[in-house]
Formats: sequence, structure tokens, C-alpha cells
Amino acid sequence: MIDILYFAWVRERIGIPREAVETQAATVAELVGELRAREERYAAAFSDLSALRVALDQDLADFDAPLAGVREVAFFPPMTGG
Amino acid sequence: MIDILYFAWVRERIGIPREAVETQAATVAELVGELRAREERYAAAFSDLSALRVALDQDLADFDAPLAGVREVAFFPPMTGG
Amino acid sequence: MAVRVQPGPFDMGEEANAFAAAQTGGMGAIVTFTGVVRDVAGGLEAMEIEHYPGMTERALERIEAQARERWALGDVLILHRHGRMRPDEMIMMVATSARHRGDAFEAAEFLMDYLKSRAPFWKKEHTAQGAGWVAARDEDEDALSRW
Amino acid sequence: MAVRVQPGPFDMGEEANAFAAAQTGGMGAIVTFTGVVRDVAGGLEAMEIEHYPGMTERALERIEAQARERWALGDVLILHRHGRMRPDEMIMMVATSARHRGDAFEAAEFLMDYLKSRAPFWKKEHTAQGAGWVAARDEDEDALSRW
Repeated sequence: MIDILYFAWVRERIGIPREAVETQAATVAELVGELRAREERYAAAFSDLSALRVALDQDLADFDAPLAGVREVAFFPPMTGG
Repeated sequence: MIDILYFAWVRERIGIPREAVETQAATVAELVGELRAREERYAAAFSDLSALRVALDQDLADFDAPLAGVREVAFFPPMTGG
Repeated sequence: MAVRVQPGPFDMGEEANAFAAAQTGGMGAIVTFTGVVRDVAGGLEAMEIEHYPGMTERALERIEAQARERWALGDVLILHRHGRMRPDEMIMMVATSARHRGDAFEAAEFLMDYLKSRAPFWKKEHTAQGAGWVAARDEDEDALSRW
Repeated sequence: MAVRVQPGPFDMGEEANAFAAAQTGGMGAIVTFTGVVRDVAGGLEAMEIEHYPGMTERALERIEAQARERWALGDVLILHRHGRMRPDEMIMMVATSARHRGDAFEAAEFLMDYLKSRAPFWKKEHTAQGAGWVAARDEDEDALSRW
């Protein structure tokens, strides 16, 4: 089981802030592929990966990063703090 | 008559903060020459012009600047504020 | 060293004075940056800031650590609000102290550049016409390239 | 716009808050710099700052005007003390506001660089061993070349 968190418009588009999923995905990109295949709202949220960022266990990562050992994956748009 | 002001170690070396002098000097450099010729304490204060700055009527100027129309000349070391 | 993430307002002057009072060791320079909610287009009712609890503090502490590696700093403060705020309210501030002003200025700019693009905060603008997420600016991403 | 030269101490936090409160027109960024008396060599009893009344205000106003020509600024504060002060007392501060942080940061650094080398202030250090004028630093003069 892996926890997936969504923030900002990714959260709004998918409709939930977090969920736990069972996955065999080896990389973030594979996990995104599984999520996209679920429902239209996921497909919409993940339609353009260049508009998204990902964090693995609360560290920024790339979409080709491996998921082995990861407990928490977060998807969100580019950050706009400050 | 022209007012001459001295600041920081220039003031201390010459021994007075200001004085009014009668001068026909055409430039700052000529005025410095007249002052140097007066007394040893002036010669000491003006021995190294590269260690001095000059302001004419409260604006920074060069030593070759003309004195025509100037009412206040100030001599001081490089500034160290902030 | 302090990283604080909080929903409520802060008093910039009190924070600056407390930061200054805590300095030791001849810190001759103190720089503060404060970010204020701007009503850019007119009609902004509220700015809402979402963040990623846990990762936010981690990211800010990492950014602070990077600044400390690069510049000779005395102390660093990073304070960022989340939740709703109105135009002209203060969103966040950073403060740096150093023996020399160059270090304090550069570190504060570095902290801001990294905070803008690498700390998990997202801004949403609420107007009478509706609400929308603020898009990331290319300039903010580009600003990182200078460090 | 404000240039102030005064013998007594100031409250950095109050000054910063008053500056921020006076902003209008969507100034999203406020930067402050505060200079603190440093006891660099150890044994400093007092720092004495001499200035050139009249020219000081003129020079600071000119430096502010140059900053306003170069950057899109909301407001500027330059506050500088003269007379005697002890280690850890605040000597001076500048504050800038702007819509964008780059302008506020750069203008504050410019103000400091020019103030250091172009405003008529001189520092004298008093120690148990005697008193001596602080020499100008080449770095401070060199800092002007970047603008």
C-alpha cells in the first residue's frame, strides 16, 4: 500500500486529498499510468505531466524515479509560495 | 570669503571644524596649495590627496574642480557610513 | 535557526526585533524580506494558501541548510502563513543575519527564490467572479538559475 | 519617501511596521536592511559617528532619487544615526517596497552600497587603548562598480 496525496487543482480535479492504493508500479510514471486508466477525473488531472510535480516521501522527485520503498507519493502543480 | 569645513581626522589634525578664508584660488587644488603653505598641521592634513575627498557646496567634487561661485568647501577622508 | 509555518498573522516588526535581539557574535547586517498579498487585477477578496504539512517544514529547512552552506550566516528565519488572508496582509517573511551585508542580502534573495519554486505552497485567488489557482511564473523558476 | 538623520536610537521593528503600513498600490515586497555596531577586534567601548549636517540629507536624498530612477519602487526609507553608540546598537536602516521582490532587493543593496561610500558619515572606534577612525574598505568602493 502506498499513500497518494493531491494538492491544489490536482486535489480539486480528482476530488479527494489523499487515498491509499495497492500498486505494483515500479516508477512514478507507471503509477501515473495506472491512475490515468482508472477514471476520467484522473485522466484529466494527469493529462499534462509537464504541469505537474511529484514528491516521494516529501522530497521532490522526477517522474521516472523508482517507487521501491516509497510510502507517500504526492502530486501537485508547480509551487507558488512566497 | 569662502567657508572651509573639516571632518573626521582632517578636522582633528587641523584642530578646528571650520574657518572662513580669503582666497583667490581658482581650483580646489590651488586652495589646497595655499592651505598647505600656512602651517605644518595643514601640510600634514593635506600631505596625501588620495586619502582625501572634497565637497563643494555639499556635493562631492574633484580636486581640479573650479571654485568660482563656491561658498562652502569641505575636506574629509573617504566615507565610512552604514 | 527557525522555520515556522502557521495559519495566523504575524507582526513583522516584532519578528524583526526578536530576530535582531537574538543575534550574537558580531552580526553587523540584518536583512528582512516580507511578502504582502497583492490585488494585482483588482477585486481580490482573499488569497488562500494551501501547503503540504510535513513536507513544507522539511523543504524550508533544507533551503535554509543550503543557504548556510553557501554564505557565512549568523541566523535565519523563514516564516510562512497558510490559509486565507486578505489583500495587504503579510504572507511570509525571511530574515538573515551575517557579519557582512553581502552575505545577508544574497542569502535572503536565495531563500526567497528557492521558497517560491521549491517549497510546497500554492496560492488560490478568490474574487467575486470566482476562484482560481495562481500559475507559477517562469521568472520565478528562472531566478533559480543564478545560484 | 523619507530620509532621517538622528542622534538617538530607533526601534527597527516599529520603523519596519510603520513603513509597511504606509504602503499603497499593491507593493508585494518589502525589504529592510539594518546595520548593527560590531565589535570586530574585541574591546570596543563605543562607536562614534560624525556626519556633515546638510550635506548628509542632500546626499541621501540624491541616492534615493537614483534608486527610484533605476527600479520601480513604492517607497524608500533611509535612517542613519550619528553620535555615540555601543556594540550591538543599531546604526542605521534602509527599507524599500516594490511590486516585485527583485526591485526591492536590488534597490536596498544599491542604497547600502552608495550610502557606505557616498554619504558623509565617518566612524570612530573608542577602545580602552584609545580611539581611531575606521578606514574605508576597498570592497565598499568596489561594490559601486556593479551598478
